[in-house]
Amino acid sequence: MQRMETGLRTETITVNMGPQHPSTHGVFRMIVTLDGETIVDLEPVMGYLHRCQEKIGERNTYLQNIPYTDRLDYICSMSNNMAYVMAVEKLAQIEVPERAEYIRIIMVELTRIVNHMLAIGALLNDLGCFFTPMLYGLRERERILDLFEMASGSRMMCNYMRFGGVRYDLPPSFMAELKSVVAALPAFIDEFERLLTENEIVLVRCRGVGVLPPEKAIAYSCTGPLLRASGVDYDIRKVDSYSIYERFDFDVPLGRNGDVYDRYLVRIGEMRQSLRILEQAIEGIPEGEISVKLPRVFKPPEGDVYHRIESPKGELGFYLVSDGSTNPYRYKIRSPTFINLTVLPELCKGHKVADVVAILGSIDIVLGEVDR
Amino acid sequence: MSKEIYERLAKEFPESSLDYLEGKDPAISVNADDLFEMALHLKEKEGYDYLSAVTGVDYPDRFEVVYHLYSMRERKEPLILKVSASKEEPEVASVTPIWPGANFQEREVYDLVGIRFAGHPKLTRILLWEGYEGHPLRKDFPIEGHRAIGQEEPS
Amino acid sequence: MAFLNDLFVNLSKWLSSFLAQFLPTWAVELIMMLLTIVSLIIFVLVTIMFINWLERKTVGRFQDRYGPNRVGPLGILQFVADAIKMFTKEDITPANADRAIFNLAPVIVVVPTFLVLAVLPFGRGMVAADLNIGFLYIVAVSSLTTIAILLAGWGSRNKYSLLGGMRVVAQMISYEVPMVLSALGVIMLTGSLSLVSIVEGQSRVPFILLQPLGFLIYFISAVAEVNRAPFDLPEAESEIIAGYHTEYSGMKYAMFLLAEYINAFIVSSIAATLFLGGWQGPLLPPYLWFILKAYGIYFLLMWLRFTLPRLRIDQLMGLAWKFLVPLALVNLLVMGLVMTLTQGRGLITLVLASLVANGLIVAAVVTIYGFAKWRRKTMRVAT
Amino acid sequence: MLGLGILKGLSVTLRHLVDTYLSDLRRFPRRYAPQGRARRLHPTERGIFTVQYPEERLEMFPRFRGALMQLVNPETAIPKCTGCGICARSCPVGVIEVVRAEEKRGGQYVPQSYTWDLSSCLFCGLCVESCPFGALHHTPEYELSSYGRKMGELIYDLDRLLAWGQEYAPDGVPPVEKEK
Repeated sequence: MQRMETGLRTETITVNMGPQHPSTHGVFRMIVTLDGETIVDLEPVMGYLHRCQEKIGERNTYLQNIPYTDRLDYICSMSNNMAYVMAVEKLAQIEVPERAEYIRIIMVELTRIVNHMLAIGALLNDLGCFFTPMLYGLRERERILDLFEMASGSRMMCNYMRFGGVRYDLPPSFMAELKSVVAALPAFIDEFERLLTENEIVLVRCRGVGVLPPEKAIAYSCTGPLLRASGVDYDIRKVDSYSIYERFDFDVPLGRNGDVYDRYLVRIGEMRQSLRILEQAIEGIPEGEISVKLPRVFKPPEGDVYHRIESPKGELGFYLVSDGSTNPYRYKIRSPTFINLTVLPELCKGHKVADVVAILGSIDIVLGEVDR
Repeated sequence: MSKEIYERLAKEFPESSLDYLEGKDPAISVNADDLFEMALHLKEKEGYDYLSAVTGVDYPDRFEVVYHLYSMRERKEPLILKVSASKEEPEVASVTPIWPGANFQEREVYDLVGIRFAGHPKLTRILLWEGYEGHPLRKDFPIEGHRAIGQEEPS
Repeated sequence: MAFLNDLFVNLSKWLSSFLAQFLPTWAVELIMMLLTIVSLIIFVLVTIMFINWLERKTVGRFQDRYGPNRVGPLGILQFVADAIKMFTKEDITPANADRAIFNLAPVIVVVPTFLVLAVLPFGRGMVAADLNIGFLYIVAVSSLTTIAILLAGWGSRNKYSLLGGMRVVAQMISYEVPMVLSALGVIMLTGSLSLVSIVEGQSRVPFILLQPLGFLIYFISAVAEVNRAPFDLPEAESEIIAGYHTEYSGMKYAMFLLAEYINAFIVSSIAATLFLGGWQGPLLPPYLWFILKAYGIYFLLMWLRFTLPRLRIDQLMGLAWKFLVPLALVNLLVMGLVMTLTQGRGLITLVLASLVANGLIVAAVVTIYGFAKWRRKTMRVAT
Repeated sequence: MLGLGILKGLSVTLRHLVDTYLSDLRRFPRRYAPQGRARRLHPTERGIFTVQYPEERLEMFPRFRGALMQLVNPETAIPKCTGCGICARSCPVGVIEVVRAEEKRGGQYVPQSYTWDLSSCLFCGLCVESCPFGALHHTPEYELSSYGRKMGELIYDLDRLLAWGQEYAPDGVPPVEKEK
């Protein structure tokens, strides 16, 4: 406005942020129109990592899809496993033994901690912290990944869950290791908070940036920490109380303003709540069977089901259509971050270039899941 | 639960041919012409404020778009809408004006299944590049693709 | 001990008297000057190698890892490996770049850094040129860097570079103001712009005790002046790739890197000179004291860099103009008052009075800040 | 407010810096301890966390899904594999190729050839899971990179897999089953 009064002719410039850019968390592109440093318009472009997993899923048998779900959101393979496996169990009406349910919940909640550590670390990297919070997060993540490796044989691509249970029982030393990790994690989260929560630069960079009002968050189908930071109390673990979540006592951290800082706080809060669930799960885990016996050639009955879980990034759902054969007729992945990205242009308009990366970091995308 | 909504909807829209589909997840089959009105009604009157997923399925005789609706504020039971589209000219009304969150999902369905959404603000390919031939999630699309990348290399 | 203390001074005296035996005076002067320049350049090159290694080792330690440890013992030869890599890299000039400007910028950017070294007193009598306007000279010369970086940003014909270049101009010009204002306090205390007299003026007490606020303002603006985190916006990796040197590779990139590290070291040296008493110190030889103090400040720079995220451009400007400049002015005013009031009452009175005055300023800032916060809260409730 | 949060943050990073030196001192004079990993990964351990790879190697868990191996029946010295091809069919990407030999050996079918193409293997372990004879297992082998993609480089044949079987499970019992 002021510029027009001075009579200077100004032009907007269009910048391609990505696909090769340090803070797009992979190959993601934003076509940004800038007026000076202010964002006038932003258009996300994706698909650089597209593998058409849904088509591959139709080619594979039901069991063969499990390792592919690992590679959706490659940070949280356990929760992807769980969503898919539960969808198939719903389709074929398989009962899961209690011990397996507990094992699954332990793994999924550990995954949530892993994911939030990385999300916060990456967010701080985008804000310009020279990798320090990121590496602190990675260090704790490593301890959890060791637990995954101990149980499933792989750190990231766990491929651990099976229809009607899990692949292996927990190894003998697992519970002891888990207990010591869970006991040590609160101190780490406290340290993380000391490093970041009150840091003035973090505050000025995050507060009031990328504000997402609750009505808009719902309208844009946002889920996960992004939604809850806007103050909408919607956690599928509570709403659907799938698996055995109704047995655990935990809170849903909510934000007030829906800005980047609240998303950070919600993630920190969720890590603490996950630890609470883990403690209860460690207490309550029973002995017993870890899976049900299924026929070698697994053919679920005809029909279609949709099952969703609260993955660390939001609502992860699988829509399966079965025609009674060994392969799914349709295998659809409702990935949380792909849909959360819908709101990105709305969040970014009017902010500065530096805020775009912060907002993108706070949405916490993984391109494996966005592009599938 | 879905049954009740089905009955209320049938009362509200007497002309349209609604159908109640039993199944593991009960669904309501909606006529493609009435989709927009009905979606608006569901959002405004029934409180289904959250559109979780939009899926396109290629059945042998028809295309089907499946909408998974939830209510975040009132926490109602989920509602599933199914809309059929013809094999030749699949087109369904876009619900992006009602739920903006459908934007990318409808683009994805258009991209991968090839169902057009009338009234979508920007219906272009989203995951594949502009100029790509065909829609991969159609059953007649060969698994190895129309044209393999790097085929000239000796395998 | 005395021998060690004046090692380099004696060396140069001995050399010049040796040369004077068979050369005319002007030739001796010329040779001595050339020798000084050469030794400064060698010092710079050794420093950058060491600093580069030190920085990478320190960041490793900050992040619970070892840092480079593959090349040579403790990874000390890492810089050599990096240098070989950089020298052998392809030198790319973008097709649409403004060639002249693009090639000129890396040359210009290192010039001011070398020029500044001329007036730095490394030890007693160890200064290449004791200008009586030393500090003014530093301020004048180091602002040349702005031009060089703007040239780089403009000449690359890259949008990220351009953004980086624009940020540099805004940032460096803004932060020069509080930097000079904070140093003015020191100059008031000594009554001289010459760095040598400033150091000598601190023979009894380093100025940081008289001007803790001045030091703080100087330190913050110096960090911003050399574009280091948390003020590294011109090359903010996560936002604009590498800012003004996005398009540079090989040797030219190495020049920018060199300028950046040396600038950071020079800024720490100036801080050590102005506020920490330069080469003054007990027991150790003066030049060692100087190096120690400079590295001490440099450690602070690294510590900040590896802990803090960076500010946004508008917040950065706000910090300079809305906070640092007024604070520096107030500091200057209060220092003047204190100096006038305590004139002739001895050093201890001066130190105590300055500390009290600084404390009062901080208290005032806290009060105003708290009041503004309270006000904002009540206003929000009212609306 | 006013920089206190920044100071708090600075104290955290400084503590990490100091801790790394303290942990070094405690391990003095050894920098790279082969068994250092167990201590380092201990949740309360502070200080240097990274594993210095060529000097220190991680000991793999028994379940680690590394390269495949074929086991031999220790009594008859015949491969346990019967060349049935279930592993090949269970593989989502089809990296296993099995050809069953015409003639039986020692009363059982044996594979004539068995190739495993590492280059597109997911290491998902579905082949191992599906093997009805317990012939196929994972080794803790993870250094599998090579300069080529030919046979013996990224494609392994039966002999190689059997050799690994001899190395990691000479008694015919894979590491996973020895876990307890």
